Amino acid sequence: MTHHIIDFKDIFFQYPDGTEALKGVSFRIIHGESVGLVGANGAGKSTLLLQMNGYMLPSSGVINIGGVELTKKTRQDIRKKVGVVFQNPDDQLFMPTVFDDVAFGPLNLGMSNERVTDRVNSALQTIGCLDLATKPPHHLSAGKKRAVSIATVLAMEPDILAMDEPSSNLDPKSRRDLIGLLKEFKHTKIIASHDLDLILEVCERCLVIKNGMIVADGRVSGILTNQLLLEENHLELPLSLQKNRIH
Amino acid sequence: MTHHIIDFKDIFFQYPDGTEALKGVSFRIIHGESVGLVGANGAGKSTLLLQMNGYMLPSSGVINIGGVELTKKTRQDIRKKVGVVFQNPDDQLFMPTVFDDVAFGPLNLGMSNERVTDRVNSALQTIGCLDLATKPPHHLSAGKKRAVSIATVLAMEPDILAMDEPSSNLDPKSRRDLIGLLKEFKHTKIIASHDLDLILEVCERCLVIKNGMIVADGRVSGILTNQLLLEENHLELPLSLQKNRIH
Amino acid sequence: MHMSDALLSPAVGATVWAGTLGTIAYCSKKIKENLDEKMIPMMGVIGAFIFAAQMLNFTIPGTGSSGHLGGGMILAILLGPHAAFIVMASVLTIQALFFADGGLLALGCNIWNLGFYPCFIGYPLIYKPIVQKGMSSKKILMASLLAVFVGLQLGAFSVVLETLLSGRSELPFGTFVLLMQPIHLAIGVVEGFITAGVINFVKAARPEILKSITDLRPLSPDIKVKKIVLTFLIIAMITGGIVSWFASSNPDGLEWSIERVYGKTELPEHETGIAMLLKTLQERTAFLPDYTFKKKEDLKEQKTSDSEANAWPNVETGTSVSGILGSVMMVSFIVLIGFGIKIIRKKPIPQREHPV
Amino acid sequence: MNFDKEYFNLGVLDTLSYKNTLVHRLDPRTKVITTFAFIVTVVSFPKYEIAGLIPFLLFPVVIFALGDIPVWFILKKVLVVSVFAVFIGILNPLFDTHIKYHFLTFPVSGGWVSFFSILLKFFLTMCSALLLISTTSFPGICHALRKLGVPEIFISQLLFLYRYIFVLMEETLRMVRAKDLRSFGKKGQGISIFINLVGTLFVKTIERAERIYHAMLSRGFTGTIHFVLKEGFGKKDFVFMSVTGITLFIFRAYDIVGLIGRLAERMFN
Ligand SMILES: Nc1ncnc2c1ncn2[C@@H]1O[C@H](COP(=O)(O)OP(=O)(O)OP(=O)(O)O)[C@@H](O)[C@H]1O
Ligand SMILES: Nc1ncnc2c1ncn2[C@@H]1O[C@H](COP(=O)(O)OP(=O)(O)OP(=O)(O)O)[C@@H](O)[C@H]1O
Ligand SMILES: [Mg+2]
Ligand SMILES: [Mg+2]
Repeated sequence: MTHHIIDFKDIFFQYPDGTEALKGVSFRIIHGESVGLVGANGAGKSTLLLQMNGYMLPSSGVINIGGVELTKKTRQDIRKKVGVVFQNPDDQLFMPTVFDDVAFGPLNLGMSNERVTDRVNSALQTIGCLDLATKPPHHLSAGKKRAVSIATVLAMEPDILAMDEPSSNLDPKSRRDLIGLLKEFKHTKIIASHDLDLILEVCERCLVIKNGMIVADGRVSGILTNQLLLEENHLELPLSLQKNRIH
Repeated sequence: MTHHIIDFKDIFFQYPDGTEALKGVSFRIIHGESVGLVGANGAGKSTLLLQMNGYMLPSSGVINIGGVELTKKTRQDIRKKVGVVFQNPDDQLFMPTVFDDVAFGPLNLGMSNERVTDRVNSALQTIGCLDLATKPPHHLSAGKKRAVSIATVLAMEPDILAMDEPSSNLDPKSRRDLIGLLKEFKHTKIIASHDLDLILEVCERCLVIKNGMIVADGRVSGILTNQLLLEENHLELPLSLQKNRIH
Repeated sequence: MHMSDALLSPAVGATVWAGTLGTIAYCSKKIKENLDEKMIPMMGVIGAFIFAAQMLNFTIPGTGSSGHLGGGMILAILLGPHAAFIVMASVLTIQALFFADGGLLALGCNIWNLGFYPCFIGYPLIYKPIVQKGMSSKKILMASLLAVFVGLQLGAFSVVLETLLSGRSELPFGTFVLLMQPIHLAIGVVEGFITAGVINFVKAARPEILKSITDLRPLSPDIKVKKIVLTFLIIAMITGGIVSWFASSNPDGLEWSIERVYGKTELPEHETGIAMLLKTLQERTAFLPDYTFKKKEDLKEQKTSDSEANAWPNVETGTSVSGILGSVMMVSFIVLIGFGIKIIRKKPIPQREHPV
Repeated sequence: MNFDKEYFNLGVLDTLSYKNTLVHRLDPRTKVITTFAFIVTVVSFPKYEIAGLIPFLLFPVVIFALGDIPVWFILKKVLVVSVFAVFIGILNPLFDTHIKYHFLTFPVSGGWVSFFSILLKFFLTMCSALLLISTTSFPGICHALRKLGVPEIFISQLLFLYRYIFVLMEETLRMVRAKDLRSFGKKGQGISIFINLVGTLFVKTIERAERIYHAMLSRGFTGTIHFVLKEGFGKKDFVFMSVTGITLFIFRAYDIVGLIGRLAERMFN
């Protein structure tokens, strides 16, 4: 199966104001892999994730998702395969109720009302939020908002899941629940985060990005223990690997 | 010196919509102490910090800051003593340049232009951002924004520093820098955060808040290792105290 | 200045609603024809921005009173007239519902007064021509001030017309105009400054943002001045025509025609259906055998005495006493009903026990 | 502070609208239509009408009770809200001084009568608007309007607005708070600070809109927003509408207060 493969070849990207955010990024993620994406503030993580569903097309280079080259023509189809969860759930939950929000994607896929309802219910069930269906998003707590924003993506049944800083603003328990959820999702996934401990638990492989370039790519256990590499990238050892410092 | 003492006596607070966010909070923080404030999402941390400078006055109970009871009359003075840094630096930086932003508070204190300039420069120096003075805040990285928002408060030379989730959205290095900065600030400080490792490093004492009540108060080393207490409060052991789990 | 339900007659309220709905439908069609899909979230969030910004107050220098952003002109400048009108309509709808700013019948007037003039007069006829050649800060300021001024004056004048045509207020036309227009002059100056200030702020801080939104804007260039003026005139004439027709055929406007529908004034001849039923019921139960629909006479009395002011003292005190007595009883009765329902509701519904 | 209050009130009304009572369960269309019918009937009374308006108080009272709506909260809102009607109405006694009634022995001028009529209408119409929103969720009202034929684009704007008002107001609240804390009681600081705040807010808003657009695209958005619409119009709606309609008619057509008054007089004599 070539279905869930992500292939970036020498991708450059420039924002309209001239900022060069990606400067020749290449990597290949195969079916079922879970990949962490780490790097300093402003390194280009979010920009990279946004390339993945063709919202912004690269200035040069070729992106291939599941065997299809990403172009203006194909991006509608590719968006059905790639589910992206943004950093801030408030940006992602734009419909007036949880149900409408989760149903938004499936409806756009042109499904019948019953099938949509089924999908929504099962997505909400997965994240344990079925009872929230009629609530408006602003009545949810931060942790629940995050969970629902994941459900909106799950309901599309994507082959590939891309998440931007999923653990920010969660209390430790909600974060732990999130980690459980991510571990259960068996498809290809790529997660950008400053929470290296989360990456350590959820991912097998890790990409390090710096100034719009991939500067390291390998197994998580190797990369997140490489002190020198980490320091160069404004990172540090995952806290759970640091020596205990109780005063 | 009774200067930098914070004393909460049986504080209740109700939001206008009827939510009881604080239900009898009492504690006393003495001069120079650094105190962590932890608890689940929605436990009441932010509400408690906002009491501290009289932005919202308690429904009942007495707050005493540096020997002065907090009332409508005294709160303007108390605000000069207590500097509060909010969770999101973007909410705090509203002026067009970094300099203007840091100067905003001192100018309102009615200082002369030269004194204001001195204050601003020294505050920016402390956080290592003197070169950013003429930049607009939206051109700063997340870490720098956080640092500048701390400078806006430092420029007022507060006796007491209160911070709400200071490490959110920072890359590990910026977070580390922040920890250094906080450790250097020798006055009384109180920090609300989900980042228990930060609390562990910066604070000596820790308050646990749950449903608007303080349910534990003691040395950080005792509280943040009490598994049962932590679990009850949607918390967990600081990551640096957890067992390493490399796959 | 929000128009209010209580000052409106149904005729005026409905006429203006018709104009407003028509404009909404027209704008929706225009937007749909030229839609850049990005416009949908952009409009929504900018609407929320106007809402949030409206809640911020500032002190007007030298007066101590506070002002705030109205928003119509800023929306028109940013989004173009059609999208701006829709956004303004949605902002005002939310205000009417959540803040009861004016009420639902008056909402039609409010959308018209605060949305139509800035979007379709102030912006295309004044702001745009001035800024067209070069956007210096000064030009933006001048254009904003003028455009906002004209929009608000027209809006205020509409409030006057709507109120007077409804016939609920006794204010003479001249006094009312002298009251409203100067107030809105002051408001206009403040709002003009803010509008220009915000546009200039964004222009300085993030020019690319301003550019990207205006690029998105559907069909900003092809609003034809002549067409607008013409449409406006036609609408004004129709509105004026309908309203004055109502007003002239009966001083009380639509209530006259509603009375016809409800059959009050000509009740004895036109009783049908429920009314008939009730009447028979009344007679049967001899509830008040000699009860005649007194109201009818009262009404006529009012009419005649409106012209002869001195004919008033002939109103018997009896009527007003029974009126007051009736009112008091009615109110107590209603309150009792309220409490009754409350008590019944509070009773726990007995749970049906399941057979084991 | 003022801003806080407004925001909280908004939140309270919104929370109320998600209750689960008989009134809340009615189809939103039913409530939108009856509310409009109520308002039009109320304002259709002529200038000098007071007694005829009194029976209409029954509607808000019943809804308050059935919908379990906090009376004081709504009343307070009605009182502080939009003073325009009151402001214009209070001028009536100045201009209309014909003696219209004798209250016991005091003469009452037409201006006062029409002013009180305005006040009553004001109260009734404001109550009904607030009761509509506190017994019907806003998305519900929007779907009702959609089904009643209001253009799609307008509806989608209302829904977006509803969603993001809460987000942006909270953001604004935090900015204002930050500003206040460094202002030391210097209120407002006038226009230039205000413009900075509003400008900053605007820039953030646009950036947010961009992100929302990304989110929409990544879920297959192509220009139209679809909904799973549930049919909710049932027997209870039919009953509610008929009862309301008939009652409105009776109250409009018959002088209920006069009837009761005379009946009472007769009983006392
Ligand atoms: N809309 C934009 N216009 C111009 N430049 C931008 C824009 N968004 C991001 N950039 C720039 O592109 C670079 C990469 O930004 P990006 O948001 O991808 O970083 P990031 O790795 O996600 O950072 P963070 O950890 O803070 O989220 C940065 O230099 C940033 O300033
Ligand atoms: N503006 C408000 N109006 C009404 N209730 C509020 C408001 N702000 C907070 N609350 C409620 O008060 C309680 C305490 O909220 P608070 O923001 O203090 O929690 P917190 O501990 O800071 O949570 P978090 O970790 O998510 O920041 C919660 O139940 C919350 O829902
Ligand atoms: Mg990012
Ligand atoms: Mg908080």
